[in-house]
Amino acid sequence: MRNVYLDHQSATPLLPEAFEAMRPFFTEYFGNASSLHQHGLRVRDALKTARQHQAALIHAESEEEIFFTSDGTESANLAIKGVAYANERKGKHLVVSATEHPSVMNSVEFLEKQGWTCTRVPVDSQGFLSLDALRGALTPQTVLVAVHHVNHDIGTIQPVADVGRICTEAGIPLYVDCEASAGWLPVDVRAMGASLVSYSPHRFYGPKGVGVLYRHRRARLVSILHGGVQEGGRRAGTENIPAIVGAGVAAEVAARELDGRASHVAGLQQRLWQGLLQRIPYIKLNGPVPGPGRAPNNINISTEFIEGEGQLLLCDLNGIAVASGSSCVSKSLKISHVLAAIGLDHALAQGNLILTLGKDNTETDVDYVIETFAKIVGKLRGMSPMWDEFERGVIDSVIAPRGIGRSFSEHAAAVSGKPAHGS
Amino acid sequence: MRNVYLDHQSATPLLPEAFEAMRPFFTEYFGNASSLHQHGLRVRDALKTARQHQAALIHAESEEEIFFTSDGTESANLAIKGVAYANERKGKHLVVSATEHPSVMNSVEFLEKQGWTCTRVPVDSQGFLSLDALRGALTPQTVLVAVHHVNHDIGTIQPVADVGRICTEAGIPLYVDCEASAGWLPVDVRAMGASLVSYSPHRFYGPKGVGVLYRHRRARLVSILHGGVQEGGRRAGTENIPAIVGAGVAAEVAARELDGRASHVAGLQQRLWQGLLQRIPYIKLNGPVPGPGRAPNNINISTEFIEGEGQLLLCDLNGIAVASGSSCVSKSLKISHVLAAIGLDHALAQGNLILTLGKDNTETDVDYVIETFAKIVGKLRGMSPMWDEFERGVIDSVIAPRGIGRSFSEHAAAVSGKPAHGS
Amino acid sequence: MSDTYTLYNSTVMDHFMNPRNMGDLKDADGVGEVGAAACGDIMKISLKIKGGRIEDARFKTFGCGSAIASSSMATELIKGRTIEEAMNFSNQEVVEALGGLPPVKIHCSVLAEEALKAALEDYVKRNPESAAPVAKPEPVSA
Amino acid sequence: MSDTYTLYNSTVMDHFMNPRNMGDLKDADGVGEVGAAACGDIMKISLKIKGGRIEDARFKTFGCGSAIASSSMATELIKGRTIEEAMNFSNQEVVEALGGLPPVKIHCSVLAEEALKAALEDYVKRNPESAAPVAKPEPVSA
Ligand SMILES: Cc1ncc(COP(=O)(O)O)c(C=O)c1O
Ligand SMILES: Cc1ncc(COP(=O)(O)O)c(C=O)c1O
Repeated sequence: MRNVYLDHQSATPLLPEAFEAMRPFFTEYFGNASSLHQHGLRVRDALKTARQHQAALIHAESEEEIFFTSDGTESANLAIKGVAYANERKGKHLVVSATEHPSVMNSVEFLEKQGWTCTRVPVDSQGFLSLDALRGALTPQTVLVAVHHVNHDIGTIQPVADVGRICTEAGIPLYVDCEASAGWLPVDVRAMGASLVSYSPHRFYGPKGVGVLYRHRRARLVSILHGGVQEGGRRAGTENIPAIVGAGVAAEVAARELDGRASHVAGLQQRLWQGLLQRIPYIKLNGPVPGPGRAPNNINISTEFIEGEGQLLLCDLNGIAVASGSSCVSKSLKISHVLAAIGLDHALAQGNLILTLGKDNTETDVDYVIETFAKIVGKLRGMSPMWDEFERGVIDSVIAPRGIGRSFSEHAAAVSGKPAHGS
Repeated sequence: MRNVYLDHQSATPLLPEAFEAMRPFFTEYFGNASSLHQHGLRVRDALKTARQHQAALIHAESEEEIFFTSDGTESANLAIKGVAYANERKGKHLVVSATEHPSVMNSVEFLEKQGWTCTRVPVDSQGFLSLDALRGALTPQTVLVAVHHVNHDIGTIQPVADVGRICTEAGIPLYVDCEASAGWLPVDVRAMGASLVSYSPHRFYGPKGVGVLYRHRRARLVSILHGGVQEGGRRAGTENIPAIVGAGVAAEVAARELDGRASHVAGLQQRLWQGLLQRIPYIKLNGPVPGPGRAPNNINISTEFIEGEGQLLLCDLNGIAVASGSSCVSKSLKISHVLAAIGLDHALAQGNLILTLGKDNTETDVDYVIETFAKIVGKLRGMSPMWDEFERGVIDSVIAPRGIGRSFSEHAAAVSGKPAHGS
Repeated sequence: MSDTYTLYNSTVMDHFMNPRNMGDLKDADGVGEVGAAACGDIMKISLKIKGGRIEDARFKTFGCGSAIASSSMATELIKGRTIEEAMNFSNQEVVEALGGLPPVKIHCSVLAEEALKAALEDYVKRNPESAAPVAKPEPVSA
Repeated sequence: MSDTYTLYNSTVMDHFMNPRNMGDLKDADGVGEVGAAACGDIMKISLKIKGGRIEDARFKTFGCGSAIASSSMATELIKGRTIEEAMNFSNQEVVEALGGLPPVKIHCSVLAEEALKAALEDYVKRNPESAAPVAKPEPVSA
């Protein structure tokens, strides 16, 4: 059986050269960077080099603008809460896009419980945020705007430079979550006009256990994990030196290979989507069409009349690793809030699958996925009462309506006695 | 030149077997534990085993009581803030000992800014907290008591079981920071009567990048890093699987070798302190005498008439890695708050050195340290105006007063024009 | 599947991958289709009933792996049972026969129970005479 | 020291490890001892002055590596200077001659300046006649 990993959004394998760079820092150069002796001083040097690699990747002015955290989630929490707390006296209003990652959304919700208010700027059906709505949301009390660069679910590339201009004009710091773009698309913190940028090198072949937060030297930011004075007093706790070193190498390699990686996955993205579209009826791409509006490594599809977890499991049993935004795969039994925000029909959200490409995927991989997935869809549709009812004209397709029968959602509501959530 | 690492309180080298266990999780089993495919499911198994190892080390009832964070600092922040926020409606008062680690102290200070109040229970001259003062500090609004097991600076072993009984009687959850004890002394969360316990495996030959928080299943705790539903919803963010796996192995080995390690370092501790005491005049041990009241791996000394950073640097140049609580080694130019809390004379705090032993240290190491340190003291005293003034009877010794001359602190205040801080 | 990691235990995986009784019954005597409000799954069970006993059962499911496995197992379990026995069927039986389901997936087994009962109700509606022994106790106990 | 990592640059480390002019001067003409309130360091400088010129200088320091290096460098720098020149001595010269100090350690060089000036003041106090050319400008500018 072929093995095709198409979940690079969730994890990537560590680069061998990053592993080799990390290796001596486990047992040999194991010192604490706060120590004043050889063991500590040696790793300080490594820490500085690692900061320089991150600064270079995102075109920061100085490595002193780079702070290391434990992951993208912590970086997002630090950006949101660290700026909110630092500017508490100035105002307690935040503006975020409706499709931010849960690490942003839930940080904001936490602050709301503590007395902050937040405006969530809506997005259109492809996931693009409305610049007018964003402009309209700003108030004199607004202390932070948060807009991600690329959406983690549907690959939408937000107009962050435009957002940056609006924020600069208004004198409000902008935080850009680049977790789904860094290492895959050029990230230039200055061109973005961003005061804060976060990402996690484990998303581009770096190690787990480290996140990055860029902070422009004039942006006010206080610590949210309190203790020692590591990371310029903005992140207490013993630094995870091996991971920081590996992340530096991953950033260096990513900066060098960025264009090659992007064009490689963009080619596969086209092939994958075109292949699926031709092979499988009643399938829909969520998010923008492949091209300048979409990250080159993401395909997000909804296959009608079947549910996502089953698709995911059968893919896995056929060697294909993918993700899904269906409610059945989430512990809270809720569909991805991104799919809800773009107004996707609940039936289509249920049939959702997320495929994210990587540098080592090949055309043969993609072709195997298309063929295998077509069979999986056939099998699951064969089991699905909805497919049967569609064929018998009882219900209609959302993707390509024939004008016959009631909608899937109406039908689901009728048989469940209650309306399906999300609709 | 001999190399003697005596700073195990700051960092320990990773166990080779822990490294071997981690290795496949970097490039081969690199999946995200949240993924539902092979790559994710495989690491879930590893995560569970790693949790069991931690649960076994501290005698937790179930591995479901173990939560992984990024380090000891984050665990302390989560324990303090997570319990405070969870019980906000019940009361906003905390009780902590005066010699907690900065990760606890500064978390509490942060909460104080948000409207909580906190009582800091004083300690005696050896660092033992006063049980009566603790009992007296409890109010109906108290929602958490925080007392560390072993002090990170002076090795004092707190009477946590007694504290646990007081807390159990009062129905108040107890949080015990075991960062300086786990892996070196037996930790039994149930015998301690602790609702929360934290520690960091990088302190006992595990990897950096992972902290542990034990939470009794009935203790209320909310998340402080918001995002996904990892770690039972109590710690969002992609799990650092390799580090968690390595930490599991370190815990397993520590549990097995605990007694051997403890008695090994206890022997060296005696030899080291007796050697120093015999070889160097005007030297003082801070914290309890080696024995049941003191962690077996810690020696904290004050050498009179000379300052700590110089001692540390000369030790390092002679291959000996140590730490110091002197103000000159801290970025804030403050002496260790622990030394201040035990009422140590400022002059002695300035001459402070912290030596922490490890499993690989030998008697030859210890003898080398004693001889070398005696020479270092000689060199620095030769440079010190205070030693000269002591010899000429201008000032007196704090450690062994002769009743001749004024005190060091009086002298320092006279020449600096202001009283030395801390006194 | 020895070195394959699975989300569900091997019984659940087996029923997901090789579902029993999948399909529709031509000339079914009772058909029930129900949906789970919680997650949007939909399940349909068709029954062939003869002499007060379930002769055959089929399912079709729109839902996750455990929903498919639950309906497969439910149809296996109820074949051969009397209407009365089937009316007392509980999702717990499905969970046990499957060797357990993750807590968040228990509702899938409930859906299977509901689909079965909807099919039985459909049968009773079509065959009111059969209802007597089954439905009678209800008004009494109500 | 090629593969040794150091907290301070090599000049500072050299002055810490091999301090110049360490000790006391028998029959010093001026002695100054000062302390830093910030961190508790104490520095003592002794001067031998002849014909209005610093002939020799010695230091003793209770303090960190950079305090020792600062006093070592300061005594090196001021040897041969006139009292007037020495009165204009600034800590900045020490920092530069040492090739820089970490920001948190700049106060060590200030302490060296203060110790030197205290020693000069002591000399002036003992030799009021020498004060004329030195102290005079002060009241004027004050
Ligand atoms: C856009 C975005 N932001 C933040 C995060 C959180 O990062 P991490 O998983 O490193 O904690 C993710 C994770 O997938 C993400 O996709
Ligand atoms: C007692 C104590 N608690 C907490 C911490 C913080 O742990 P970490 O360095 O893993 O963040 C330390 C660190 O030295 C400690 O000694």
